[in-house]
Amino acid sequence: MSLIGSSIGLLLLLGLLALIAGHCQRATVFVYAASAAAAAIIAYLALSYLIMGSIGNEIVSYPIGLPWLRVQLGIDSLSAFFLFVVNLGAVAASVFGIGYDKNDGHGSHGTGRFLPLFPLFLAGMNIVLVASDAFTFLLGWEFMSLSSWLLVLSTHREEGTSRAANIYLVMAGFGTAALLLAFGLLAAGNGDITFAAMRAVPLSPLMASVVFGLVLIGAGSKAGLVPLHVWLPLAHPAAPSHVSALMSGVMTKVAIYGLIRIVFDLVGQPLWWWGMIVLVLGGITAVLGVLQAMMQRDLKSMLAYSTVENIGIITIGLGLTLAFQANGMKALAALAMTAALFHVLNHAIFKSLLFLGVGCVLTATHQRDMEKMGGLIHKMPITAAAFLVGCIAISGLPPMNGFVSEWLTFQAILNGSDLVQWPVRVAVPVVGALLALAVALAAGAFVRTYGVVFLGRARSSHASDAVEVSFSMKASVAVLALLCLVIGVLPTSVLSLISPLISQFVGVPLQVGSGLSWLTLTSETDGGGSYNGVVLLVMVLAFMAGLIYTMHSFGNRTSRRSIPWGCGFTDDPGPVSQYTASSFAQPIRRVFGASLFSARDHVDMPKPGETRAAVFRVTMRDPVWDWVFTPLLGSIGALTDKINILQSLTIRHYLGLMLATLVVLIGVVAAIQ
Amino acid sequence: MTSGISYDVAHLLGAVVLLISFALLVEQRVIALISTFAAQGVVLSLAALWEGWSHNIHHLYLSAAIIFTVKAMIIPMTLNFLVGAMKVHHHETDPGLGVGGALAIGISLVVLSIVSIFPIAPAVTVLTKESLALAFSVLLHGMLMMVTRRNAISQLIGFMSIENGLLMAAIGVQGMPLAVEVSIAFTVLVAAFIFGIFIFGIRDRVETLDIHQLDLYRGERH
Amino acid sequence: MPTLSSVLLEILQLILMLVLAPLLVGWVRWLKARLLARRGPPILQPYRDFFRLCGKEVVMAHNASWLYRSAPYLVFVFVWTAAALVPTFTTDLALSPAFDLIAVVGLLGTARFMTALAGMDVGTSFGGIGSSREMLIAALAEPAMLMVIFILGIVVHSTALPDIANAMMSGTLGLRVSFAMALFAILLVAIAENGRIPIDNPATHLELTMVHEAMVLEYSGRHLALIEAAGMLRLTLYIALICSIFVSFGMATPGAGAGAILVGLALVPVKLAVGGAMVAIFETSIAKMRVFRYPEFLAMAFLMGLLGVILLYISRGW
Amino acid sequence: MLAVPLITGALAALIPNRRLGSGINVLGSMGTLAAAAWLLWTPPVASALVFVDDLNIYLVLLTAFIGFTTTLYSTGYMAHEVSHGHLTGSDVRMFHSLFQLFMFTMLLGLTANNLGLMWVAIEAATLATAPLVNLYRSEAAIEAAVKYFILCGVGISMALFGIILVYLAAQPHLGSGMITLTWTDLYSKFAGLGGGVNQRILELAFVFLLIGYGTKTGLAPVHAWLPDAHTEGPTPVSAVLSGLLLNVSLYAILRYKMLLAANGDTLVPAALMIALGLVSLLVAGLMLYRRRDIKRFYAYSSVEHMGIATFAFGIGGPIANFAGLLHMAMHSLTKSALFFTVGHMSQIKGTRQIAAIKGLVVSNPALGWALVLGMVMIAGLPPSGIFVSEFLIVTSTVAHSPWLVVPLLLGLLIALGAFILRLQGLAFGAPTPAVEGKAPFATTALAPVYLHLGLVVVAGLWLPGQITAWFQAAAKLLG
Repeated sequence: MSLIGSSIGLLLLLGLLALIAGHCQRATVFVYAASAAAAAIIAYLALSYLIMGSIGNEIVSYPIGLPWLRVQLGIDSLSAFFLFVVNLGAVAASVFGIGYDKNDGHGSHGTGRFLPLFPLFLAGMNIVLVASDAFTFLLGWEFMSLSSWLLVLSTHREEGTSRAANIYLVMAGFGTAALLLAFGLLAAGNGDITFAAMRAVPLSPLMASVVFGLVLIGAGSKAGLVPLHVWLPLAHPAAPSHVSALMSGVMTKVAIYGLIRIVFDLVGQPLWWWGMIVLVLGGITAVLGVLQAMMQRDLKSMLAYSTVENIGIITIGLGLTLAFQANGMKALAALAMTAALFHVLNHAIFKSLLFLGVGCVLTATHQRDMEKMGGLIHKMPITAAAFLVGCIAISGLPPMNGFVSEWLTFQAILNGSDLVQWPVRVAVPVVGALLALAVALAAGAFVRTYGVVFLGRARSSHASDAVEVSFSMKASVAVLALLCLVIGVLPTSVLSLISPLISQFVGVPLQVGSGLSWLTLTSETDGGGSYNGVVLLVMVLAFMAGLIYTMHSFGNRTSRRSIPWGCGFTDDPGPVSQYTASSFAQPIRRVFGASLFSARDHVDMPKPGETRAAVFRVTMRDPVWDWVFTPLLGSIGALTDKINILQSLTIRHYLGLMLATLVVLIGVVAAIQ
Repeated sequence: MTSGISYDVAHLLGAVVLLISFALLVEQRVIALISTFAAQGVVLSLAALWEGWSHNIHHLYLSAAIIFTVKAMIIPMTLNFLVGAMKVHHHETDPGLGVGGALAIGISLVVLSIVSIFPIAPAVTVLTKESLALAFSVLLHGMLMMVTRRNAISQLIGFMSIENGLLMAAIGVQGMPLAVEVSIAFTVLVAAFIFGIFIFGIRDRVETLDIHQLDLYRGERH
Repeated sequence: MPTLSSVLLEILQLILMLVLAPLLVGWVRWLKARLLARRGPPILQPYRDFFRLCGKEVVMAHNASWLYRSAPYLVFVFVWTAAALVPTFTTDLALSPAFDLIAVVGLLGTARFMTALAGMDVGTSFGGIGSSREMLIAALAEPAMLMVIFILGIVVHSTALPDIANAMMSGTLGLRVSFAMALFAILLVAIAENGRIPIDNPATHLELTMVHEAMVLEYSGRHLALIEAAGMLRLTLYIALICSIFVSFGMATPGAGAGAILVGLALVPVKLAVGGAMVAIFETSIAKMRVFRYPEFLAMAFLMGLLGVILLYISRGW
Repeated sequence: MLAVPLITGALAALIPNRRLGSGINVLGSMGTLAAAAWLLWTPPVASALVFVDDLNIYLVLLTAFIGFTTTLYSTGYMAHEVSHGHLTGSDVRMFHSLFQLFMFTMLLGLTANNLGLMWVAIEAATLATAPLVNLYRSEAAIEAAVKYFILCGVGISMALFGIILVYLAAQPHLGSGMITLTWTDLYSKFAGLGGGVNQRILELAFVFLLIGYGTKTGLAPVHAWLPDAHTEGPTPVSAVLSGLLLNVSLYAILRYKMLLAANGDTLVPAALMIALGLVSLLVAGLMLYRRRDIKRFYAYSSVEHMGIATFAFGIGGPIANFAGLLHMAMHSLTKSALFFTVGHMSQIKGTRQIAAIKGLVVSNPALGWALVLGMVMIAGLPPSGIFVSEFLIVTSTVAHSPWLVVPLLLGLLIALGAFILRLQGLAFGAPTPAVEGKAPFATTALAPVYLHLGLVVVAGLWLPGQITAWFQAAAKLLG
């Protein structure tokens, strides 16, 4: 544990170093490399904790923090699991950062000044995970928000970044405020803000529910739960890509950690309707997130919305866990929580992979607009292959890892009919349907993304002039892609990492099937559902080999190239005739977007004879903005205008105000007396 | 019976100070305001004198002297000088609230001060309570005057009327140390001094004594 | 560990599916033609087409990438693997314990994903249209499919296909309204997933009505052969799946003798033929839908499924 | 300690040479700081007039320290203003002498044992700074100075009335004379009597004292002088007004709160302080959004933070009081640093309009990042001492009365929003053209900034034992 503490300290020191020597190219490389090393050490230690159950002293104390409460860092299986997830992403992002071209399509210079914040951001996230009191937790939490906010601002010269960063930090502050209040209520019994003391305080159901609501707001806003997700699709894309990868892949997981830590660990026995709320929110989040993702033109926004979707999936798992646990169904709670945590790990891996892949694309093309890309599979084969793996994984398709966690989530949902309370029982199939819809739409969204960006023909010179990126960038995406496959094929290996944690929080470990064949993932001991990645991989590889051999031995092996069918055009109609991202999304937009997002297509077609170009435009409105945030901001604005009158009164008015205050206060005091 | 007489006289003087403060509230002509203020100073110094004599507190004589010199003589003279120097017209008025409004609000302030002061202190003598209530009323009237008047000189008089209220309270409470009066006198002197500077400053820049004109320069009005 | 007999039966299943699939499609085509008062192609025509295509040269767009070339193989393999998991004549298949119904849906999903990507690889407008519509249909069908699985999950408490088939065969479950709803839902899903009328017309090559055909428009030679074979396998798979759940009688259970297996084997073509006939009759009696009526079609499937779930809840007491 | 600024002030008034004057100014402040530090090693001696205890010792040190850094800063600032013809040599002379006079009144106000003396010192502070606010003699500056003088003058009269009431309450027990206005005697007597003093008079007195000193503290709705005075005065003056004057008047309120607490249980001071604190926080938070002038923006932020500190003291208890004291110190350091950056910034860019300044981190990195750091600190984000104090305030408020947390957090969030909005506008984006590329006195301008902010960061992570001890003892005294 002290080694983890030292590694975090090293990250902080690196921040200082980078602050001093941020301009120097060598220093940049060194800082990223050292960050990767520090993160790797922490990840290794966390892993060994999960495997061995101990890494020496579990708690270390430092002479900083509040005078009467020195900072204590501690580790348990929950921390360890999330430490592993977070630092896995951190290593990948750091390695990627070594080679990441400064000119990454953001057109910004002076990113070197923002470099110090990278290790600080990593440190902030790690502090949250090992904090064992509310102060340290919130310190790390805010530090994480703050440093990532500045990292977002590293692209401050771009249009929209400023607004994104502003909304981000204010929402983060809002979330922190909710968490602060929650911790305050948890500690209210004796004012002791250590987690150990909070665990010991029994809460009334009402108080526990208030704390639960606050945590849902606090952690949910950080994770990107609808309707508190609005900052996420703005802020995540605005940062440099490896930071986006961290924010989307990893920082949202820290928020999930906060949710689990407080609701499952500190609050105590949940009530069934908490599960219901979380479940329904998760379902809505998943579907809204993926629908928005489907309609984005900006690559990174698309990925950010997809993060919202995946957070929804994780939340569904957590909601089911709460519901099962409230009913004392421990085995099912274990299943649902395993699903959620498995997806935490998976999403961290494939979302990092995808964002880093987009970083490669940005480096190569300097573009974020999908409509300007195409055909990159020819220019950047390794990135394209890794990105394809990521797309399959995030679409929840076998044999990649995304399928495994979604499979587990579905298994948990299918068992939801055993719940006692009828509102949850009805909610479960509906949420299940939402999840199914979300997963299928995600596949559509990633077909669209991959198809438009990597396949087809280049839609602009940016894309046609692209070249493959540097080694460290390729290496990090390739390793992550490999991880996606390995976890998808050997899911049971990950279960052993999760099971100590499940035992700690649910009381029983996940019962991996024993009577069934080797490495099969099962939902229950006595059968239920099953999935075996190894068998699948072996079969697919064997069949592929056989098939290719057969086809090539007995069929015609020749092939030639030609121009494709142009619908009657004899000349090549060119890349503009390709389906675009917008046209791909059009059916979904018509079916779902018209009602949910007021999506409208506007076509301005010139009359025959006119020489101007036709204009096609899509307008969309986010209902969350329309119903929640715009009115809120509007009312604050109106209030501000009203109160602003106070600024420019005359001296006599101010004196009158003083007189009135005096009179009122005297009246109040008289009333009190 | 001395206590009875002493009470009556103190009572009377206090009431007169309050009455004059009413007069200050309703008086509209600037020149007349200065004279009224001087009268208040005179009555106040008399009150201090009486208090000192009846309770045999010697430093109150000194207080009375200071009050008389400063409030009844130096300041009114200075103000008259200012008025002359700045060629303020003798009929220049500063209507404030108007008689009805000033009286209505003034009386309600008196009620407020009595309501707030009287119940608090069963232990304190009636006279102390009463003089405190009167002093508080004078103080509130001073504030009211500052709120309603626009002319720099009437504002200044309102300000000093507040100081008078304070003096009255200090006199009314037994044994308030001399330091207080001296400090008040000191403050008032400096106040007048600074005000004078500002008034000239304002006049140099703004060509008026109307405080209202200054409001044009208050920050960020739009 | 799987027994030897189950391994052998599994191999038999793989071959059976491969052999029966073109036959089923040929039967459906022939029957449809007959219903339209045409003579129609011979039933064995799909086999001939397959071998003919295998012998042809492949013509690819200049722009086609490795993904385009490998997609047909991958699609075929994934569909075939999925087909190997659906019990047809026996529930004692070696691979069945390794994959449940959700995994089967997942495997088909991967195949669809690759097809859709391949459609976008050549860089024409048709591929895009096809991919886009295909993914829309899949997204709409998925919730309905989940409802079916949910109903089965409640009743059988398992998503493993042999478990479901065994439970259905045991007769202890009785007849339930919910099953009818589930059957209806899965039929609509199957129609949508296989690109049959009224969602898609497998026989059309008219640009604006194509879905699946648009994606694979550029394929030729052995690639096209594999893609078409995969399509046939998928249709067979779905009919077999429906049969294994709802008309599961006659299947051999683990430990059953050779006689039971033979009975099961004999019943498979009969079941498929009846299913195919129903497809043909249905398709000739209905017109293709506009794209934007798909949601209504599949929403109906979903609502049926949900209604089934709720009825099931009611019948079991809240 | 008290003599040093007085002598320096006199010297500065006499010496015509500007350079020498500023040198003397710096030296004098350094001397004051040294004398204040010396206090640490000498045991506090209480006399009838002055005394030192755990509560004021840290404020004395803080005052002397910020006074010193401000004089350091003002050397460059004033040189710049003179060289650009904004000010004349005699203005600077007046500045130096009045500045030292102001320091004297501040230190006197902090250490005064006699309530009357404390009052006089605080009143004198107004008198010393009003001409400083008017140093530029623009119409707006005159308006600001007049407003400052009138509002604070009236306010302070209220305080005097309060003092008279306190005397009235104490007089039956301590008798007449100076002793009845000596704080230490009052306190021990009140504590000794244990509720014997008429609490209702004291409560009424507290209303007057709160409004009186609250005016100087800048509590809404009697804060009106503050934004204008901070805006129109020269930046060093804004820095000390915000960093010191507000603290000293809040300190005065605390002294009376202690008296009331010593006398027995009463709800009034707590309720009033909580109410005014919240009103200040919310009003100032909302005010921040419509500000166009950067100094006025910070001025409202001072109102907000004074509101928070007042609120904390209203909540009371060892933790909230501790947090309040910490908050005062942290706010002083941060806010004065921010005023330094702003002065520097407006000299470089030639404007104070928020909308006209952009991209400082690009055009002037050292300044821009100082601004970012300072704004982030003042917004209460870690690793800042203000984060610590706000954390403690919120948690202790939850324990005290959870419903009060809602408006508190709301206010903090509103202010945070405004800060981030403005900070991003100022520090980021494409830089706007500067009047001059690089100010010649960047070192003297930015060294104090980084010094202050460094202290705030350190305090956010680690508080020295001595300071903790002071805070805890003072928090205990505050009840």
